[in-house]
Amino acid sequence: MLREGKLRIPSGCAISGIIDRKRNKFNGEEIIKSIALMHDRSNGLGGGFAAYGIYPSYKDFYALHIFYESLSVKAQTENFIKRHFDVEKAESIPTRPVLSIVNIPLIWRYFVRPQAQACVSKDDCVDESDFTSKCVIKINTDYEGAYVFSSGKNMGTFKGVGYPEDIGEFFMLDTYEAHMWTAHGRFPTNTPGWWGGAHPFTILNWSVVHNGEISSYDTNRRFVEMYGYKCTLKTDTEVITYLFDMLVRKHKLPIEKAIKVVSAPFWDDIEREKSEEVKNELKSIRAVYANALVNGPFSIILGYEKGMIALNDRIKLRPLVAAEKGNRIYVASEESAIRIICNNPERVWSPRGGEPVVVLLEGEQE
Amino acid sequence: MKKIYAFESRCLGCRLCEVYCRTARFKSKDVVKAHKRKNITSAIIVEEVLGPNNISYFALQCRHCKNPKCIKACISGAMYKNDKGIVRNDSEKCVGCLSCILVCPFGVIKKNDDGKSVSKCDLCADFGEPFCVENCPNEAIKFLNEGEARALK
Amino acid sequence: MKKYLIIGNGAAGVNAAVAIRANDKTSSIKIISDEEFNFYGRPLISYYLSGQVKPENIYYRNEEFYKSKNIKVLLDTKAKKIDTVKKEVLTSLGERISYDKLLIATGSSPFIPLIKNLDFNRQKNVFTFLTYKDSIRLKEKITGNSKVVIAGAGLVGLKASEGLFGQVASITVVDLADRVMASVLDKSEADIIQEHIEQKFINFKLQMSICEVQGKSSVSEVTLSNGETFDCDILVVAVGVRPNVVLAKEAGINTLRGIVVDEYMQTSIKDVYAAGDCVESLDLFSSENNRVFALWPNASNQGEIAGFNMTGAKIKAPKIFAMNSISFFGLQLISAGVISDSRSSGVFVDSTKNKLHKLNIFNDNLIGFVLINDNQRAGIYTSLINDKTNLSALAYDITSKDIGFNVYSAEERTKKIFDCNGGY
Amino acid sequence: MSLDFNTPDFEVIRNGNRCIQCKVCVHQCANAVHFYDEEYDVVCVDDSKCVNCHRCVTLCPTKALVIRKYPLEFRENFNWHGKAIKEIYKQSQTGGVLLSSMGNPEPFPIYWDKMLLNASQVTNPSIDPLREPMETKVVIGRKPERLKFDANGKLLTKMPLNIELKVPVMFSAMSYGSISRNAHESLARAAEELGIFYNTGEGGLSKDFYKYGKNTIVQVASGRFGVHKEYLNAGAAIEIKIGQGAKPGIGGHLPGKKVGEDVSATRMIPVGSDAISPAPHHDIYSIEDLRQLIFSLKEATGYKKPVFVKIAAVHNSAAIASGVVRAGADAIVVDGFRGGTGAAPTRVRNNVGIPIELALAAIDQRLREEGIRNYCSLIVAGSIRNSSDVVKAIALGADAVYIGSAAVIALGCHMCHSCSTGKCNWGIATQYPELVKRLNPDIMYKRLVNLISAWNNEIQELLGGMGINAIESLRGNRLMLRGVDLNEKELEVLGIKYAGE
Repeated sequence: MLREGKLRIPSGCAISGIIDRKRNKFNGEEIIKSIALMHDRSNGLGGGFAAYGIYPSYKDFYALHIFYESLSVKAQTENFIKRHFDVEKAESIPTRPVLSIVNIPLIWRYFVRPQAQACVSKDDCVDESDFTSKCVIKINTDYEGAYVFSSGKNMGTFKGVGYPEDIGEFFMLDTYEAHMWTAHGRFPTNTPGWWGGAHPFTILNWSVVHNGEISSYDTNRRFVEMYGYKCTLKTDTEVITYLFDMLVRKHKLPIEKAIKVVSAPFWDDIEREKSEEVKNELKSIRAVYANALVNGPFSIILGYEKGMIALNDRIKLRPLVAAEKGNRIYVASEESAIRIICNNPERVWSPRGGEPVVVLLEGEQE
Repeated sequence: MKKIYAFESRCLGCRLCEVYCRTARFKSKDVVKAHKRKNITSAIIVEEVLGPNNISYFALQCRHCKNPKCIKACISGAMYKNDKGIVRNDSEKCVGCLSCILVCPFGVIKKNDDGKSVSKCDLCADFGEPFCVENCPNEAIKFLNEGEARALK
Repeated sequence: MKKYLIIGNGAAGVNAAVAIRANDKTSSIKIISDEEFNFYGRPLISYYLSGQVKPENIYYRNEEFYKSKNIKVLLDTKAKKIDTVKKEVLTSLGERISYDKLLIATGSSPFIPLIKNLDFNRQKNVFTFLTYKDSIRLKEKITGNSKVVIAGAGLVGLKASEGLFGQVASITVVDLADRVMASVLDKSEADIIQEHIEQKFINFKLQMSICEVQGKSSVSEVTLSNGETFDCDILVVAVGVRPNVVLAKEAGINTLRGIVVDEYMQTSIKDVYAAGDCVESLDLFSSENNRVFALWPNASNQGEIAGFNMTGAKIKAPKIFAMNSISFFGLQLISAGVISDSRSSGVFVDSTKNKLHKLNIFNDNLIGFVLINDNQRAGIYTSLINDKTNLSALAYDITSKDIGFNVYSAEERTKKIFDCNGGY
Repeated sequence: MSLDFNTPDFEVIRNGNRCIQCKVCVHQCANAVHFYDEEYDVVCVDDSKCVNCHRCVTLCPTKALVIRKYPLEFRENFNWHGKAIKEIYKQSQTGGVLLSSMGNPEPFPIYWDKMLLNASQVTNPSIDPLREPMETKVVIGRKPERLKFDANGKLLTKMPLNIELKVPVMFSAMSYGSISRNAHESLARAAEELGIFYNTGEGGLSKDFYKYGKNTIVQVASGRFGVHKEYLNAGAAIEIKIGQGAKPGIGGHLPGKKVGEDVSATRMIPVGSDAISPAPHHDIYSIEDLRQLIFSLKEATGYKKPVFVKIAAVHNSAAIASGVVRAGADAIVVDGFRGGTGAAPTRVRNNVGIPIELALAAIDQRLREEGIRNYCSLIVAGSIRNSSDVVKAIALGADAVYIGSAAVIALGCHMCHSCSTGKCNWGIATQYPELVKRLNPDIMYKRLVNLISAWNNEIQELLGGMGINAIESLRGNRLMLRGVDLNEKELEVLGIKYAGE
């Protein structure tokens, strides 16, 4: 059977996310408990987590998490990395054995910084982040058997084939302290399960966990691919991540405008808009970014350095619940997955289709 | 009161209205039967108007006058106006004297071939909307009240 | 509440009653009739005679019609005297009927010429032909052996001959004129009619009159002005009609040949109106001379106008011109206006056997036409006469082709279609 | 003379049992196929004049008429078939170029029919357009590379003028002259009611139709007929016609008999003169000349009108399209080889150009590879026959489509391919007043509205089935397509997978 990247695989899922707005850190136990409750929403073919704030000592380095299928490809890849980056630290990611987790690849992480001269000479890259993302895409495209599954700063993704709670146990997430966690339990319909294909999907600091199957996939894919991205996984999560990266990082759209792009208001609602300025803005967004509208059922939790965004498709075809208690905001596919880790939340609500839940960390601005 | 109005700019002169008028007068409303079995007089007349470079056409039928001359002239009481304002001819009473034809200013009453009665448009009052209007291929005749017709003219 | 009284139950009287009721829903309306029948289509009596019209179909409107309009009809009642001061009418039954408004619509009576030995009271086989009763009596009298003589080749005489055709042994029509329907037709048209009727073995004795009849209780022989004598079982006298003016005249109302009325159909005495065959009407073609027209449409129109005006309206009666539509044994004659060649600037005749199309044009107006077996759309000609339409303003020369509504310009057509008042 | 006899193409069969001799067929046939024989008092037929337009069949109140192929056969020969032989007869008699109307009828592959659409099952829900919003509006015109906002989130980018279509279907260029005034009026009124656009074609625009300007695209073609400043400003957009799918490489030809007074005034040419537009624009001999024309037109209209450039689908369309985008066009229109026409040389119509499906796929892909696809809209034309063709075109990468033949069929056209005779019995491709009258705009604009409304409903259903509720999410969404009966190369050009893959 073909794996992710060779064909497009639709899948259903469970998602969960926790953020502490005051950047208080907590380990991975709660997020594992939350995603484990929604066990039935995944089928053991993929689970994963994104954790923000876990590498404070290396916060100025890109943390590349890489799966290798062989030592030889590891050597080739490391050669590439060394040619383009200064490597501060390279290590195997610590794991503990879990009975259900099998066919484990080599899992390494590198704390790196782009080489200054490489950054300007390569492919008209404008900055270091652009350079890094291009290199990640290059490895994932050209180095068969190597897959960079996390590339942000002071954050990391942990994922693999298995139920998410087992993956959490495997990666010893109880030993990591983060101010924001997101998690994903996967229910792909036709994949043998490949570690790289598990979610979250990340590029640089963006991480996306997603429940849904977007019907605009190829439109979105071909659109982002015009801007230098290469969708190697052919998954929704990948293309959504690239869309946000492109809109916010490359096109410098404020995050709420980017949300209007992917979950655009209906034309009828735009016509009803009273302010001509707002109307013009929304029309412009729909006209220019028509192909970045994400269509079909989805609920996503988007993590980035400034915080967390949870978002539904325009007509809310997938579940998404949010809750608030103290400094923390919780979002999950099911309310029970929040209540299991949060007694008596101050507020619980179900965000409307297309209306994002944006949680910024203290001190961050749009 | 709704009447039939003709729109010359739309009339093709195809004379289907005449065909359907005859058919309307035949019980089964079957075009072939109406024309093959019985000689029925159409109560609609398509006229030609010769322009300098072209021919145009209009269809004409009883205008159901407010104060119909035909009723005044009728010697037998066959011609009458019903409670809806439709001028009708009772062929049972009609003797075919043609006094109505003598006075009709539109010339839209016709002698039947039997010589004993006349045909005129009764707006297909017995079975619904006028058949000619329903079957005009170009909407050149319409069943309208006067206000609607004036607005369109 | 007013009291309306109408003398005469013919076209003028009944149309007047209907018009009054249209404008006045409550007042009483009475019609006095010296006939014993409800309002019937007088011209239908020849159709009754022939059997083409059954007795139940001779009535113009059904009983329900009078009931729904609350019009009271006193049949078999003759108005004997009008007292225009007391505003009442004395009837043959001795009843005095008062009125606020009175209409005299007494019509006309047959004219009986002077014929030696002719005595309607004594001789049981002589008839006039004007009423339903005449027709019923005649129909009872005839047998398959009857030899019928009809005095008069006018419209009534010819229709009588048609009505009798096939039911009697022979029919002979006698007239003083050189042609049939001399008051309506020129010789050429009359000849077509005559020839057609002669095909039915009806004999014409023209330019002759009946001078004498033989027989005491019944006529057995007639003698013509040329001395010719022949058997006669039935004699029908149909040489013309005279307006019934005596009643009006005796009441002090101005009369000449007919009752004189103003343009609103009012007589010389206030609140007394007259309409129909008994009045003199304005002639469309002669501003000086008024004429008595014995025409059904004219009686209907005048009755209606009189009726409206009796309720207080002020409608002017239009000027009248002659018009006739009549058929003889399937030959259809339609004519209107002035048809005599003597008064026209152009006569256009298109004649083939049994078919004739004649237009009489004077000073760019159509003033008359005769159509024989060529009747379609005659009403448009009638309209041209009535409206005194300038022929040069029309879309084409009306003598050049068949008339149609397309003779009018598009604007004129639209106007007519939206107006379509009908009217007088 | 007798040697010149051409065997009829069609045979008109009158069912004597049904014919009531009403002569409607006689009144309706402008080709005088039906005629009334006074001597015998009977309606007769001259087969040789019949073009099979079905006017008589349609109007016959007793359905007494049938038209079928004339049964006369040539000896069977797949190479020298009847049509090939007849064409030779005709050319050897007349010495003329063969002329044809409407689109290429030859049996080339129709790729629309070899592509199938996807639908949602289980893993994501289909969307019911009766219960949920379903958007088919598209925005046509140039787009900036990206939107810029200031620090307060205020939009800084000024959008170039775009036009909005409620349905991604427009009526393609058909000039006043080639089609009748009533046909034009029907198209204009329908476009207005539908919130879409119709195209004037190259014949200028009668002032009476300026009132439909906000739904009008005015065309500028090589003949420049009826082109003036007022005209350019009368519409909502301007289209430069470089080529037409039915006749790539040659100009238009309006026969003089179609140039009556009104057409003459609109086109600014003498009455009765042939209107022959040159093969190229004589001010465009290369791509940089095109840029100059685009910007002259923009100057003339104060940069208030998007400028489209229409090209025929030819072998090198992808590269040409790239050049057109770079020359500054706000939309490219590509017209495939099956596109219709009022008149084209038969050889050109049947043998020049390429299928629109392949051209579209290639152009969309090429523009994406160059990163310029989003700058400009892509409109395709050339025999879009139904809503699924529309959906497939959009999935291949089009923003919108133009329909010409489908629109005239809605107006009553029965595809008799005789437009060039000027005697269209349906009042479409004619200027004879008595024939023009047969097309009642009051009736026909409604039919166009019906057609597009029906298509819109179908498009919505197909979108909903695919789990999409905005048509822009279908644009270029080639995963929604699968091929059948296609070879590897065709799949590659179309950029789609085979069914089952």
